[in-house]
Amino acid sequence: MRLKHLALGLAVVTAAPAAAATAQAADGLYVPLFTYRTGPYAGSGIPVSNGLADYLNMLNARDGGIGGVPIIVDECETGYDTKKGVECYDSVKGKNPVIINPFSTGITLQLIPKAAVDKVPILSMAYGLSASADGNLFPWIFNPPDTYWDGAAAFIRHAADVEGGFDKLKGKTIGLVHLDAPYGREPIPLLQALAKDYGFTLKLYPVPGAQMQNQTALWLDVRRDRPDWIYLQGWGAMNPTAIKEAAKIGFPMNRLVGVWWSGSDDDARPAGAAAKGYSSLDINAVGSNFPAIQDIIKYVVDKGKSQVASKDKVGENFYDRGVMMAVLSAEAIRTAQKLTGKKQVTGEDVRRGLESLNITAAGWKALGLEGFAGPIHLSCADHNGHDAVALVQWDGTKWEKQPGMIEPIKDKVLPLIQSAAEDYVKANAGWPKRTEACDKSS
Amino acid sequence: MSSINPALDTMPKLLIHNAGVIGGRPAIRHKDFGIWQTWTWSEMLEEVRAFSVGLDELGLKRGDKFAIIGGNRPRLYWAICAGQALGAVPVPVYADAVAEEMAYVLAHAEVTLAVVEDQEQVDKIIAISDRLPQLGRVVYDEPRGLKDYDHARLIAFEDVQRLGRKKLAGDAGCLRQWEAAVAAGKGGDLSIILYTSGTTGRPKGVMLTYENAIVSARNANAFDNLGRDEEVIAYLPLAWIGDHIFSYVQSYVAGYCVNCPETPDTVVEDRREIGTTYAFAPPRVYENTLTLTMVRMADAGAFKRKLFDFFIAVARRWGEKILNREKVPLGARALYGIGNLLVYGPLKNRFGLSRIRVAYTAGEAIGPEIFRFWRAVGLNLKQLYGQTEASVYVTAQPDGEIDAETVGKPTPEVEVKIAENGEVLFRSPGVFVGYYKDPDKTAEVRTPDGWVRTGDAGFFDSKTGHLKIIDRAKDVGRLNDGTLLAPKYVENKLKFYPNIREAVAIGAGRDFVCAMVNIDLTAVGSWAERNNVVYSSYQELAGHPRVYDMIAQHIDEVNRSLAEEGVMAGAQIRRFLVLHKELDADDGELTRTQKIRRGFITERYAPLVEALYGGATTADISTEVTFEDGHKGAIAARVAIRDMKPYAARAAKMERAA
Amino acid sequence: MRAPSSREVRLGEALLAVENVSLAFGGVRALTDVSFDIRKGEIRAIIGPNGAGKTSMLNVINGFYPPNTGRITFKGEARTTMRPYAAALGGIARTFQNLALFRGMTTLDNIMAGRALKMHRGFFWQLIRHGPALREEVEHRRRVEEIIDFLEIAAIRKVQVGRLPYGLQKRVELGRALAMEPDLLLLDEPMAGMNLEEKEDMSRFILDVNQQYGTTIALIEHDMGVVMDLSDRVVVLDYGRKIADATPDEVKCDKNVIRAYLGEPHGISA
Amino acid sequence: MDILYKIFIDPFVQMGTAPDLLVQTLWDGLVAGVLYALIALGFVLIFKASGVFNFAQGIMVVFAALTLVGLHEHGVPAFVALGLTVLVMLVLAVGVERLMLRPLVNQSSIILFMATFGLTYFLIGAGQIVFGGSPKVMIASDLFLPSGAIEFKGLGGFVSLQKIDIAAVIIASVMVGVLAVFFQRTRIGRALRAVADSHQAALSVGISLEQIWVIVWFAAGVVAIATGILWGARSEVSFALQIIALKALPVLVLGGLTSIPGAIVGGLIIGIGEKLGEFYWGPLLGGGIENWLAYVIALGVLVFRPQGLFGEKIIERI
Amino acid sequence: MLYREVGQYKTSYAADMAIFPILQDRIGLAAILLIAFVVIPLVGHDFLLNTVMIPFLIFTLAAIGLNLLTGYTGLLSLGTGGFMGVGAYACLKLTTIFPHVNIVIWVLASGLFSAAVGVLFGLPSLRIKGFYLAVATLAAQFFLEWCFIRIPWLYNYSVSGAIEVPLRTLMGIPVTGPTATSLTRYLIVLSIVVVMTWVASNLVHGRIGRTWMAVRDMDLAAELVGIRLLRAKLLAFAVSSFYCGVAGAMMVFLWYGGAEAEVFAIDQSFLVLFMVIIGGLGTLTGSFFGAALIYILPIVLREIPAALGLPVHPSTVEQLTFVIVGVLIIVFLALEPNGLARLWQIGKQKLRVWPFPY
Repeated sequence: MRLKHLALGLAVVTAAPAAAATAQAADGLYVPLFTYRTGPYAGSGIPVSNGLADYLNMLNARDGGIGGVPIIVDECETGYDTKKGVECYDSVKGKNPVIINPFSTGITLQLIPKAAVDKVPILSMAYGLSASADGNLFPWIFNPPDTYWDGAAAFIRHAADVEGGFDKLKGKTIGLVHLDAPYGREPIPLLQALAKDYGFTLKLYPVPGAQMQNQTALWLDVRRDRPDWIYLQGWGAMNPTAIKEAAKIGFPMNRLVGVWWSGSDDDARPAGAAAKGYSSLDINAVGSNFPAIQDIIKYVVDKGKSQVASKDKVGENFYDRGVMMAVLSAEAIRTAQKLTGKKQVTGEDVRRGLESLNITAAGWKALGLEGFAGPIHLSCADHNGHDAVALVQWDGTKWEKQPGMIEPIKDKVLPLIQSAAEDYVKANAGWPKRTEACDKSS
Repeated sequence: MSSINPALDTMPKLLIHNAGVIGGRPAIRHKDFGIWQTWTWSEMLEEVRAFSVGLDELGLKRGDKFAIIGGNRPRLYWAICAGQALGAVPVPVYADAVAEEMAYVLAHAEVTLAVVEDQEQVDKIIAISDRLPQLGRVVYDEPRGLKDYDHARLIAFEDVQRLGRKKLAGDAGCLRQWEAAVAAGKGGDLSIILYTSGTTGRPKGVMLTYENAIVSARNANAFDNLGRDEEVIAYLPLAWIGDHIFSYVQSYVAGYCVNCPETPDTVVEDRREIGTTYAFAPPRVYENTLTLTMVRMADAGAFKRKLFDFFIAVARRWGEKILNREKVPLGARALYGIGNLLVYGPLKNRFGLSRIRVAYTAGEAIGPEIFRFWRAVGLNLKQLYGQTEASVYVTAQPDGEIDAETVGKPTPEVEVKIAENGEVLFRSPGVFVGYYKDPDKTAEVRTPDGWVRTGDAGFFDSKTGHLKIIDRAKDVGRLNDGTLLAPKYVENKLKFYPNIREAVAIGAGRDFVCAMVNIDLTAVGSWAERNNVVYSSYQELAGHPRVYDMIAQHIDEVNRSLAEEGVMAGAQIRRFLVLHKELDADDGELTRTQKIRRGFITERYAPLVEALYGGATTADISTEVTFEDGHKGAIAARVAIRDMKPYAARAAKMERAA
Repeated sequence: MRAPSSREVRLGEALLAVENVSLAFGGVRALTDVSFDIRKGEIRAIIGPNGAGKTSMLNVINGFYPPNTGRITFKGEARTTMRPYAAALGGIARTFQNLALFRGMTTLDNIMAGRALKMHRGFFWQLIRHGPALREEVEHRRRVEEIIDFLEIAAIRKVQVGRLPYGLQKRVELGRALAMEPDLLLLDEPMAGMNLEEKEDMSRFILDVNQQYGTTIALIEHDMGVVMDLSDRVVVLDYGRKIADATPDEVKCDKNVIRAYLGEPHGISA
Repeated sequence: MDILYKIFIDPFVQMGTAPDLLVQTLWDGLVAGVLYALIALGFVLIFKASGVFNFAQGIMVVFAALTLVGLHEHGVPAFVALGLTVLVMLVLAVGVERLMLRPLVNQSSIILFMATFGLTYFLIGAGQIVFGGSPKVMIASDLFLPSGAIEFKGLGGFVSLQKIDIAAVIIASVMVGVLAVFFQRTRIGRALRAVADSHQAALSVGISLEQIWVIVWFAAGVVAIATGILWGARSEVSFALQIIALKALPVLVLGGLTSIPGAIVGGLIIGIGEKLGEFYWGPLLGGGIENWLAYVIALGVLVFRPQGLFGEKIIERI
Repeated sequence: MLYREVGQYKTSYAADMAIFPILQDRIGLAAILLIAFVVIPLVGHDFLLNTVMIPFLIFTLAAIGLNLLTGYTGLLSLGTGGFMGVGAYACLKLTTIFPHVNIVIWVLASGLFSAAVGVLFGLPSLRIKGFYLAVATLAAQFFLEWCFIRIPWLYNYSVSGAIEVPLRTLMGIPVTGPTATSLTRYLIVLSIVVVMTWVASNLVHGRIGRTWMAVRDMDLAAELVGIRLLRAKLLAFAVSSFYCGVAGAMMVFLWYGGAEAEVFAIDQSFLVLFMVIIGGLGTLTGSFFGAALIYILPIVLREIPAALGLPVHPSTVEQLTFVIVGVLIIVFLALEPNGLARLWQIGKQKLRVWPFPY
């Protein structure tokens, strides 16, 4: 009896991925998307997931895919749970994915060692392991356009700009309110280094996952310490709570700056007018006023093929973030097709495509996304770009882009990345040496 | 006649022989303290010898009689052999015998020593000890609760063995002496006295010689190819000839292993654990097991029941043919194979019958339905006909010649003939020496030329050449109009219904036949539960109108079948009643082997019999009963009587031999 | 049907002495200045109307409650407090009025658990359950089987005790106590809720235990007939005070005792 | 010595030198405590009457809040939505009684505990299917809940009392009061208390066990609505809110599983204790200790009173 | 039906007390082991091995660990996740400090550390019982979780704050790290789980198991027969935590290949508790069933729409999975509160008494 059940279960488990595998054996670019619309972090996950999937579906509907080859969009729900992410990875890896968007730092960390073995390029756009920006040591991992360290550095530059120069930072107190998880603690080493260099005091305010919506005591600490600036590296429900609490203790909102993942519309909206002045770093433009996004509405949303709750959610900051992820994925594939001359590219091809990825301002315009983001240019050595970031500010109802772009402090960030990458490799004895050739174009 | 090797003509000699030849093989097992404690033949020899020498020390002498009282325990079997080694004669007594009965047997046999199981038996002996002047020491197996008893007379089994061992260890000549005592035993010596509880009168002590027992056992072993690999379970009373031959003599002759159950209640589980290969049981056991099967299946789910019914039908159609190695279509064979996997195999497994090579039923007629059922599911069930006076075997069914209604052919070295009055007579090497201290009775039963009257009426079936028993010879009577009546024949037909436990048919010297019926509490109780019949006691259930309806239906069917048999057509049952109490051996209504004592019953229930023939529709009765603890009481009841319609006799002519 | 030689009273020296023990729960006095002794080899009954403090007395003896005053001498060693574990170690076993069996375990395991104190094979042998650990198990299993045989519970050896009828559970509990091979066996109403036949069986077991193993027994029982039949000496408690201490026959005629029982629905019926 | 100073002296120095912060901490602790107590109250009601340790209380909070906001989003006026939410909780209570408690009647407490996990899973899945996973903004102003803060200057700084917090304290106190009156003074309440002692007793009051279960689950549902509104207004309405319910566990055991006053006192002790601990001692350990501090406080109390502060003493009868 | 018990008799207590006294059970066990060790490696692809079998086995081990504590000793613990974490971090530290020692040894040794931590947090169990104890163990859970995040030494100061599993080989074959094949890892996990299950069954069938069950069923009576409650309870905590620790170490080293502290969060504790209860308290087979149902069932459910080609969005599938699992839990509890193992036992009993219903 037991055997029978076991066999039945096995049959389903073994047959299911196999069936799916045969289904996509036909021509197509298999692009699995690890998205999440459930779980405690669904609030941040939903818009990004929607943008990501909708853009690729739009390409299929409008262009018949990329270079004429349809994209097989396969969403796998992770619930922001590492366990399920790994499960997703195992279930898709047999189907020759050309690129994987893990959409979770935790899952990315799991996949980093596996990517090289399974020959699947990982695109962790503006999240994941900062050190993986080093293409020599992490040939399969890409995290453009900025690492968290770039973000933190950009924030410091912004603070310095407002204060009137880096020398004015001396003696100031800068706080980091962060989720007490690897993601949240990511900027700490850089901020510590900068604190030493610029002479400001760094105060850390960790928010444990279970306390996301219960931050009162922490903000009392903030009130006692009276930091001059606060950098917010939060996620999900932590963000709106933090912004509300900041408002409660009367913290000046324009001194509160969030990383780009703390800039969801849903983060600021609950605080409403009280959040006015809160700003967030950004790597993409906000709004739906782009031809490509209008195409999404036309080809996908209006056709009812999207998961968005309503049309006005299209163009929200995080929706556009998802679109940007999709653009980078799609363009990497397109570049790979150009490089190899093949239509049906493989993961290895797309890895080369990513290393040769070059989206200029004109390139963005050609994509129907003029001014959507800064130019993206990756190389064998640099899988990130460390590009300038934008700043958006909440005006009480929506995000307003601030003029100008902020350059991260590259001379501080790059050496740190270098040494972190080396540490990683040292800690992981037997880390494979890069054997992948470098394309000329990159 | 038979020749017997003088070196192996007694059981003690066989024991010594076996210990030498197959000393390492298991001889006896006993489930005790949770596991199967095993003794090999050489270990058993040591135990028996120690006890035997101990008995010698206690003064047991050649020719002395000693009692064995208790259940199926290795030590009691050993005691039999130990005494026989000294030339003493064991007298096994039914363990459930009440003190009164026991007093008679022990006094009659003039036992000088008793080996008993436990405190219960010791208490009985103490209670009757004033009537047993010859009785000396009482050896007990189970010391439990006996600590404060007067040990001047009592002695523990292991203490006797200790005595023996001490003696054997201390005195080198003792062993030789003991062996000499064994060697002194002769095949013609008296080996045992078995008291049979006849249907009437006092028990009679049947004297058997070693030769009687050994030749019977040897022939029986040869008849069914029994060897040293058999496993049997000893669960029938020690004092019954069947158990004596089967669990003792045949084991010694063949060298097979005897297994003693943990308690009488766990026989089925114990049998399942052991996986007996050779079984011997009265029809009642097969009948109860089948009833249990049907009752349990009635509670099973619809699918299981359907499955069961289907495959049992298959088995009924093909099973016996397959068992008899007849030609069977391949499809049927395959279907039977599936059935064996799904139903017959598990069924036999549940009752521990999977490994049975040969199973016998004897003692009484078995219902053809029951008999065929077990054969159909692949159990090689056979019938035999035997008597204590014959050292069991008179006739038996050889493999492949099985018939539900006959008891087989004479076994090797047995001659059978039918007397003028229909009585069956036999002559064989197993024929007993005589009744102890009762030459008159002996002469009555055994003719000078060695024929023994069985007291049973029967005839040889002309088709098969098998013997068919119809009733006790003296019970075969006639109605007033001269119609032949074999009450047992009628009773057996009734008893084949699972709902009927016992039946008493009367009518000799009367105008017509009436029946008194005992319902089977298990079967009818289960039926009652399924049919929402509420009852609080046996008596209430027995008197329930719906139970009467059911029994009436059974009787109607019996009547129809009797009508078809021509000769018996006149014996159809006209009136019946359902007895308010179970017939019980403690009340003397049944024999210890659970046979009904018809005469006693008709006397005891005279008011009911009167009512049956007087035309009344109810009758009052008050009967005295004996409770388990021995005290007596009375049960009074009003019993209903029903009339039955007889069928017209069919012209079918039954062949009647002799 | 017992042998004519009736059980002789074999009174040895005192095994346990209770001296001036008092016990109170938050102002309610359960025992007041109670003294008596239990001699080696005897069956000692503790009787009294409901609420007389009988169970409290047993609880004091085996360490569940420390007495407020007074002391208890067991095997010549005086003490005022003791953990139940220490009592077990000292050789006191116990059964309970409302059963305290390990309901999820089989009869066998329950009785085996009674041998906890006698089994010593270490943790690492237990991990592999071979060699010494298994030998130890087997050895104790043999002892336990003797008890199972003694109490005639072979047929329920492998049945979970929670599924057994009450009478059998009581027997298993006795078995567990016997497995400890105690010097002193405390029985709290061993026959409560039993029918006549079960009571007779249990009485027989108690006598046999006392006789065969020489175990000293202290028992609380409501059924006076049983008490009179079984016990050598009787202590009578009433409202936590000792009102009599004598042989069964003497107690039966004691005025104080009769008075104490008058209010009770069940008088003395011996 | 430095570390000892930091542990034993410095925090108290701080309290003295910045009394405004102390008062603010105490106030915030009080508010948190009251809200914890409210969740704990939901647990206690159910535990007391049906012996069920209701792990689903947390998700019920989310579910209630989501229903309220979700209905409002579909254009239902705020107070009508509130009424409908109450109705939904009643339906939920009846459903739980019919479909979960009845089949599980007489099961051991751990089984019932597990069943409430099943309920939690069910509500998580069903809630997301119906309302989607996106966080929502609590319709505080539509329910006439105040926003903004009252600030008191003085004490060397200022103390800021959020109006929503004041409202929370008032509403929670009123609810606790109403529930207390309900259970002390009404027939149903007496029956409920009787149930805690013996089910037979409850029947003699003339209320069936099933009815009582529905009542307590419904009451817990109403408590969940209040908690959902108040906590939702403090941050947002999302599934992450159920994590808050874990906070009620130490409150619960600290107060004693069956005691309504226990839940209140426990809530206050945990609320104030953890805020003080986090604020004054947390930085010594790098912060974020609030999460386990509550449990350690509870554990500390339990070691001395295994039945909690107000729990009935566990008497071991033999 | 499949059982033919005739002729299976025991002549020694050792045989009678064997863990599988029935021949057919031994055959079944051998068949299962054969499938696990031979058939699955032959037919299994990465998804089956890595996503189904390895986690299933690891969760089974954790469930066995918790079952020893909750099912056998009756102490409800919600700290499983934390104890698993201790094992994982201990293993990381051990293999970092002594990189040349065989990793399998460290995986097992790391259990000792969680055992020690388990004993520490088990101390209150002498006084605290039932749900009170469960909540008390939550203190361990949250405190440990906090330690994993807050003590950088534990994760070797790695930048990500996560455990990064280094490459370790066994006889030249990579066992941990990215190059270890799922087959190698599966076989190691399987071997460890099989051996530890055997050990657990030895424990529970012997003196210690009886001691635990006695404490569970009635602790006062247990003390009366001479069982030292604190010692028994602490031993249960130690052994249970040992199992959880090894499971945790395996989870990170042989399954994930890297993990954040979040992996050992309270959810993990609940998940394992689920497995224990749905599987059946106080049975080892139950732990296997529980892990299978709670872990594998959602995977199967998630795969069903895709396998049938139903156009259901993955997030909806996930939500439906929650609903279905939730309902199934309640249904299972109502059907058989004693868990799947009980159903299995009933089924087995049915087969033994076949064709009879009893």
